Amino acid sequence: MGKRRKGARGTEAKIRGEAGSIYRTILRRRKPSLSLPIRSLDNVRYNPKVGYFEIGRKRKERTLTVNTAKTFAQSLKMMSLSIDLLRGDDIATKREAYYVSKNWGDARFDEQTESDAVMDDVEALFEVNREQLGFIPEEKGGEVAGRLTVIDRDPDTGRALKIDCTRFGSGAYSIPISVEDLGFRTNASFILAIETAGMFQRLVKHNFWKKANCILVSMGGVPTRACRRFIRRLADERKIPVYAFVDGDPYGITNIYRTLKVGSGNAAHINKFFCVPQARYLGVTPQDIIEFKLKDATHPLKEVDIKRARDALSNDPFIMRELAWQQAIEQMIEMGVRVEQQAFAKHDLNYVIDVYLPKKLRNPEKFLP
Amino acid sequence: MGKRRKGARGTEAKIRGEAGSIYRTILRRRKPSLSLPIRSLDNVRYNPKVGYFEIGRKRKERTLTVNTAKTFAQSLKMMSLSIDLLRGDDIATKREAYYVSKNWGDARFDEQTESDAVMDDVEALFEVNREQLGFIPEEKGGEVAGRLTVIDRDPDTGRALKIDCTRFGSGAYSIPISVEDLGFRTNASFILAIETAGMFQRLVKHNFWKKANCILVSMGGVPTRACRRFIRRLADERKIPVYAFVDGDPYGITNIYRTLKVGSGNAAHINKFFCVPQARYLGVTPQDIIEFKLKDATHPLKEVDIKRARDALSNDPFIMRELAWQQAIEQMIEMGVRVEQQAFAKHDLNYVIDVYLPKKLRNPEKFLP
Amino acid sequence: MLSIRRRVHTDAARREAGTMRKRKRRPPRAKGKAAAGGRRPGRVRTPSELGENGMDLHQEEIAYQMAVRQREISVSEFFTKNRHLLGFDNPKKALLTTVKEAVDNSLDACEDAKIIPELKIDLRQIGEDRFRVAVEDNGPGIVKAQVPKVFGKLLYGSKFHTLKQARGQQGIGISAAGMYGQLTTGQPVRITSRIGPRKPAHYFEIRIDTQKNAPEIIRDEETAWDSPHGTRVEIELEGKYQKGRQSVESYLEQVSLANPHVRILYRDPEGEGVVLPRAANVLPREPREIKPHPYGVELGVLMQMLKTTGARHLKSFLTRDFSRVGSKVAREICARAGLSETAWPSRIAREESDKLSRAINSTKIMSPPTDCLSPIGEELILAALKKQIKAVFYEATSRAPSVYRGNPFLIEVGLAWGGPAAAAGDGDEDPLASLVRFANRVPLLYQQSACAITKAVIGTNWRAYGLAQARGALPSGPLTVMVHMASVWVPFTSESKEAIAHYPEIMKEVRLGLQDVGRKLKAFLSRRARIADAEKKKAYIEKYLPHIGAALRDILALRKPQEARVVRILTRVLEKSRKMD
Amino acid sequence: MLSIRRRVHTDAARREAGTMRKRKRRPPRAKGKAAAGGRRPGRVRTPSELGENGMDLHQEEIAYQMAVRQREISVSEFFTKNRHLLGFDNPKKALLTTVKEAVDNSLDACEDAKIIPELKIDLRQIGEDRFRVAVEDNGPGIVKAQVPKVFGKLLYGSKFHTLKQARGQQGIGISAAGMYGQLTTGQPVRITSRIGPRKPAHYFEIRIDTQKNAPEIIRDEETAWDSPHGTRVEIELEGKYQKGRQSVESYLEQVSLANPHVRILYRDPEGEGVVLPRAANVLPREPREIKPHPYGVELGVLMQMLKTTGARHLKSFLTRDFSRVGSKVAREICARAGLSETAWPSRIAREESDKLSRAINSTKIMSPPTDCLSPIGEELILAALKKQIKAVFYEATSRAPSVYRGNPFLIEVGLAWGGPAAAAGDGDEDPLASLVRFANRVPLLYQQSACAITKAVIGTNWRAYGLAQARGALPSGPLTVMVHMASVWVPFTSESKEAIAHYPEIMKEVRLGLQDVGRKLKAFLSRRARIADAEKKKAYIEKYLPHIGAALRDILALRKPQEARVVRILTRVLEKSRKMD
Repeated sequence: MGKRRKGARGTEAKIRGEAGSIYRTILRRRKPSLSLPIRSLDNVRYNPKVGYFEIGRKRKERTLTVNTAKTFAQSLKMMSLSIDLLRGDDIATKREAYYVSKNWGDARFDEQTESDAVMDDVEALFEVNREQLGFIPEEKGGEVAGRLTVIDRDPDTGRALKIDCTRFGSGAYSIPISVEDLGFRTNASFILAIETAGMFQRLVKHNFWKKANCILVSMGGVPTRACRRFIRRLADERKIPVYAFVDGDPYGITNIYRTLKVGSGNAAHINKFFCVPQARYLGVTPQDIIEFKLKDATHPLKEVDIKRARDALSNDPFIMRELAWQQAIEQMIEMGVRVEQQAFAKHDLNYVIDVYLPKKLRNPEKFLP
Repeated sequence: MGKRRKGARGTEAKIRGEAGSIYRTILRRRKPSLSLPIRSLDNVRYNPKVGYFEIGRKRKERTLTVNTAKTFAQSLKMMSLSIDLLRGDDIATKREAYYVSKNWGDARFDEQTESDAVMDDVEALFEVNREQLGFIPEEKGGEVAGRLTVIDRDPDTGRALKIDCTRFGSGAYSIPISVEDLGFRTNASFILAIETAGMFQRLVKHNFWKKANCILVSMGGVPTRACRRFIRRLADERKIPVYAFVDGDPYGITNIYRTLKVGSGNAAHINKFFCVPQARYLGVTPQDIIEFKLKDATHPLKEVDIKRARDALSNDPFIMRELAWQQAIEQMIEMGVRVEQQAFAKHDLNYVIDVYLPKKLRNPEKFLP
Repeated sequence: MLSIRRRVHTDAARREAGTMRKRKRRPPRAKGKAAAGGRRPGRVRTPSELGENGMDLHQEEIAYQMAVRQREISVSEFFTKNRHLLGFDNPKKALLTTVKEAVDNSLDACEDAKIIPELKIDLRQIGEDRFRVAVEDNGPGIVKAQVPKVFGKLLYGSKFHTLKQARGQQGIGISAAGMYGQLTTGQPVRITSRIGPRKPAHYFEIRIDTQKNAPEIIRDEETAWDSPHGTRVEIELEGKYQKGRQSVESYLEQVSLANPHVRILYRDPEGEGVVLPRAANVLPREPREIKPHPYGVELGVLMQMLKTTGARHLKSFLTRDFSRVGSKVAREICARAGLSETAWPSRIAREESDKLSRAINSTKIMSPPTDCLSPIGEELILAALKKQIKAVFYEATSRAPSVYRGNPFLIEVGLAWGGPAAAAGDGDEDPLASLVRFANRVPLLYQQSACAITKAVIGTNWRAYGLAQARGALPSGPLTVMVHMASVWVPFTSESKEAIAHYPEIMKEVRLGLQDVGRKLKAFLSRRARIADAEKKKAYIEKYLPHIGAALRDILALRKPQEARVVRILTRVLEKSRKMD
Repeated sequence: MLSIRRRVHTDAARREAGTMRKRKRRPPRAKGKAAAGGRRPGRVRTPSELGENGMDLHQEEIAYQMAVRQREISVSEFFTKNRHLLGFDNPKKALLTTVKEAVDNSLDACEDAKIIPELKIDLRQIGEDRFRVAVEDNGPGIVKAQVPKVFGKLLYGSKFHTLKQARGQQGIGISAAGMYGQLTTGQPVRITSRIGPRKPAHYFEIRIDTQKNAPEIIRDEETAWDSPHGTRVEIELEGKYQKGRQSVESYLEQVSLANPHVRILYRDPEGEGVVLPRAANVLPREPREIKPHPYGVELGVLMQMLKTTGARHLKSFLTRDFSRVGSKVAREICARAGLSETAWPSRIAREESDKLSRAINSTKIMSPPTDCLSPIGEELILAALKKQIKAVFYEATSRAPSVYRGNPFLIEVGLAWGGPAAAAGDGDEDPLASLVRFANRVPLLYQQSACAITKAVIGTNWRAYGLAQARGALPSGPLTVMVHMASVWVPFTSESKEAIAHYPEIMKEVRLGLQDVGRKLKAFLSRRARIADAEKKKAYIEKYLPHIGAALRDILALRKPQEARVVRILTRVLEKSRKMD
């Protein structure tokens, strides 16, 4: 195996520190305990300064008792597994970690949901992301095309590999599960994060990135952790803006875009890694429906859409901070319709390339926050 | 735009032929009609000679009447849209085609399900696949890494682009939605089609393709049309075997593997394009549970698993032809457990690379058909 | 009351028993005390201890002691304790039942006397839970000597022993209402009755002696009354006034629906007056009495008839004592039974009634005569429905009479569809149809779900007639279904007459009636749908054919006149074809 | 039968009416014919045509004609037509009801005579739909002179006028069963009875004359019988034999559950014999008669009592004719009513009964005496439950007596939990609890959903006691709940005695009883859970602590002894802590 992952030693030390403290507590004949931040929505707040959801100060103590003995043992075993991964520069998916536990005898997990929960606990305990512990999610996600060269390394030799994303034709670069060690080279003007694979394919097919000098990223719905982390690292390192192009409906705004920008509520302990605070919302906005005459290509808001929109207005800490968003969402509720990225096909299949995007990109300062 | 797609002229001629026949029927003052193959399971049979599900001979006549006027008009408009796409060398996703119809006045579609059904009808009518008509699915799917160079062309210049899949590091090549025009260069010994992204990532991380001299394809569950077509074209053109590595459960066998190999029942009219008859089943087999001591990393079959298995035994035309599969499925039902690809992690995270795959690959002739 | 009667009667019984055997006073109670004091309670003798061991004398005494306590129970006492059987479960229901019984009586009396009825119903609240109900009719009045028994004796009436359609059947209703009033308020029933303008009106106050089930006349005097003839009955009772579906007003509206010849004046407890006018100025056909029909006469009843008949021969017994048995049928019955036509009925009662019964049931006999029934009639049902319900489609059917257990009966069904609810649009959330049930023109307000009519309505496949219907429910939509059962004997599931028992024959007739009107409703709805279809067809042609033309033009690069020709020809071809497909 | 009676009585009535006024024979029928022939049916006179216009003479005649037809209806006739009220709705139910009525009678008789009952029930099928039911007891027998009335007259009995707990109440049951048999098979009821070994046994065959509601003796003779005393009744009837939940056998099992002192020998129609042994060799406490309790005595009843009392003063009336009214309470009532203690009862009946009634209901009066009730008792309920149901937990409670409408009553609840169903595991698909209902020791088999007991069981929050329960349903799990209501008067919802009416007082007592056993069940289940917890704790410690040691060793690279020390210390620390957390 190649050279050790960056920061692996630091994580290892944290784990050893925690274990040592538990060991000393036991020797003092007291019950050891783990202090975990509470990962629920009421322990989350939106920090506009950093631009993402942060976890609050509430913590729960998991003290070792008869009832918690199993979970406590499992947490320690999970920490031990992480150390093994870090030392061996290996990775394990969540599912694999679950299977590794099958060798733990009575402390084995019966369901993956249990091992996932313990993994989340360990992640929160050390305030690192799962990938830093050597664990990777099951899901991949995100394709890239355009003015970008990704720099990876050969796992055997450790030699740098330059991956030129302008040279994939109709195909694309598939973002790996763990992106921590990737490097980037680009002179693109912006990153366009696109909701649907279909729209991505249209823009790729027509080499839109060439005309617009940009990087196209297909999110395929709510972006995965890897995809968010990829955009974040790219945008941070190369200092380029990120524009989101998603459906103009409550799901597109409050799930896809909001997760991209500020992270998700129930993973607040790791949002600082997995969000893109510099993202801005290109479209489709309710106002676009009027300006681009899309009225007859809209769909009425369903019960669930309206509920989602109202929830966001009254509960989402991000939306509640941003007046512009409140106005846009209220406008949508008032119009009673939602609009999709593909709706421009109504005018002409390439209207989106020929008219919509160029017109919008002339005034990025008007994008919603 | 570059040069026209292969076969575009042929498809265009087919459409014009059909429209001309309708036109002449009308001039004879008779009701025109479309003759469509019936796309349902009871009009499907497994043809062991070609190795995939074929559509039967049952057809329905869609004669123009007052009641069918709307659908009839929509079918013709869809054919007209296809001609436009072919002439303009453009593509449209199913969703985009739906939105294009918003310009058709009263003949517009109210739901995408309606436009999808009409699209399926047109596809079946001309016995071509949707991609040949210029329509592409919404979903992407399938990543590739390993000993393969894909040859695509620059959409603007038409110049060939060589994409070397050995050089993606931890990332991968993402298969485009339409693969009809790709070319391949490889001297790999086989293609390994993998069910989960997690397993794919492990094999990529450890450069398994280098040791085994193969091409790795991640299917991410039931393979999409593009993924199946990609594997098929690659295997056909380069004459290399395809091995499937999926979970050893009724879903992995009767849904993922069976769809890869012989296609799906309700899309029988296009299976000849979208299946990989040369695929063989590497594992995980019920017998592997015994041979690789996975018993304590299995899960009991659920009600729905058993039902799926029994259904396959008594209804699936493919399984009903293959004695070996019947025995394997019956063994699974008898053992009462299912096993996943990740189960090998129980022994060691890299047991699958170090032990399982090398051992299995020594005897490909023993793979299940 | 109870303890007194008990005491009195125990004394009487003791005297009676004394003639049989002497013994101590109240031995059971004394014994009970001893048992409670000393030994384990009740542990007296096990069976094994009994027998030939000298306790025999005592043994016999027990039977005698027990005999003393046996006595007759009057039917009024029985129903006082079981008032819920008569519809006096609670104050709400009691008020409505009282009105209902008085109204039934008045209508029966008027129709018997061939007078077109006019009723005045007056409800006054005279205390927190106390009401005075007054019902007055223009009927024939009641002969002075009969008044006390009619109102002061349970199981006294004219309808029970006749096979003839009537509202009242068993002579319980109005007396029971009076008894309930007396029980809850202590007040007697007050009756004013006059049998003709030349006779004086009589005023009575009557109580019921529940021990004897006999009237007790408190007051009996002539009085001035401005009606030339009729009866007014006033009952004071503990009650509760209720509005809505089971209110007195809604009850009277339903009475008016099933009795289009009745005019009703109603004053509610708040003093509001309501007039329900007539929809018809004719009396219903007078129902006639009939003899029992041989089918359904049970073996025990047949034996009783054979024993007490005046006929001397079997054949004449059959022809004279049954309806629909003529000479030919009687001969056939005798032959099938293997009995002589001249056999003595009383001998057959003893020895061969079983054979006779089987022969009767295997012989084909005409249905009973129908003039014992008085249907409302399709015409009047339609008139009444139109008067009371706003709808766009009305239909009614009056079925031919049928028989259950030897009792002739007849089913009528009315239906109204549409109206405000229908106009509101084809909402998926249509309310359930409303069902109005009648038995011998009397509305049934309670226990809808227990009723044979309801079961038949639910069991009918209304979807076949173009309506929505959930499994096990009434159909839904802007629909009112009215079902009337007329019979010489309506089989209620309880004496409070709220639901009809589930006889298969009745269910079948209701179902056939519903199917009858259902088919007509379907025809109506289909006609509506056809008209809508024709309009839709025209619209379809206008809407979609141009697109076919345009598509062909695009694909085949046609010229404008060619495209226009395609559309023109197609329009003509499709308009010619009659149907949608 | 009906036409004959009608004819006979019409003749008699005519004679009677003749003394009032002469007139034509059968005028109504003649008129009916004319109407059918000529004019529109029934269109005789509208109200406006009537009045002072010379038709008055005719008018009066109508009332007389109608009077002629009025006559008394016998209670047997009434119930013949309304047999469903008595539980003879259909052949299946009729068979069970017949057994039930005979068993009730036998048990009441034995207990009255302080004999521990032994019953033989014999069912024989003698035709396709025909059965012969024989029920024999070792009771005191019936005095010869009483036999015909007991079995051949409805509303004849010893229990109706007493306030005392008994199975039978109204003297209808066994006679009705005989009447049903006679009606469907023509066969008389056959009775054999002997009152002591020194007396001969008597054999009777009795029919009921339904017109008169009186017995008709067909046969009456001495006979040889090997029982020293007892009664055997045999009824032949149309019936249908059924297995399962509502079978005769299941009924008898439930009888045995609520009557642990009874031994039952049963022979089913297939000739199989079943013996249900005793669980106790003692008779239940003998219930005593009581006077009515002042609460719930309605105004009308109070007036009747005041009128017929033997007492000369109000105060003595109160103390003598009611239970639980002593001098002090009587004085308080008089004071509240503002009436003199020496007022004459009969005067008060006329003028001030209303005041008195209000005073009674606002005075605090002790609950009625309880020795009129005979509970099964907690001990015997437990014994019976253990005898019949395999379970792991049994509990029973016998509530203190309470009152509804002046009638004392008492609720007993038994509960059995566990057994085979529980052993099968904590399946989510536990069946519903089975509920066994009793009224005065008589099982209630039908109309479970209509019964107050069921409503109370459903309304109890069983989740609070550790059981699963869906909304509006019985709890689920391996549970049997038995509820017994003992009362001097059980308020059934119908005369067939299948469900208890929803009196709030009764519901409340049932609920309290259920809560009582429920709490004990909860304690039991909690104890079980605690024991399971302690075991779990020990297992947890053994299972999981070694893994903590191993993980710490791996992370911190501890040596074996260090690891062992960690586990040792942790084991001690956790074992010390009493609870799971």
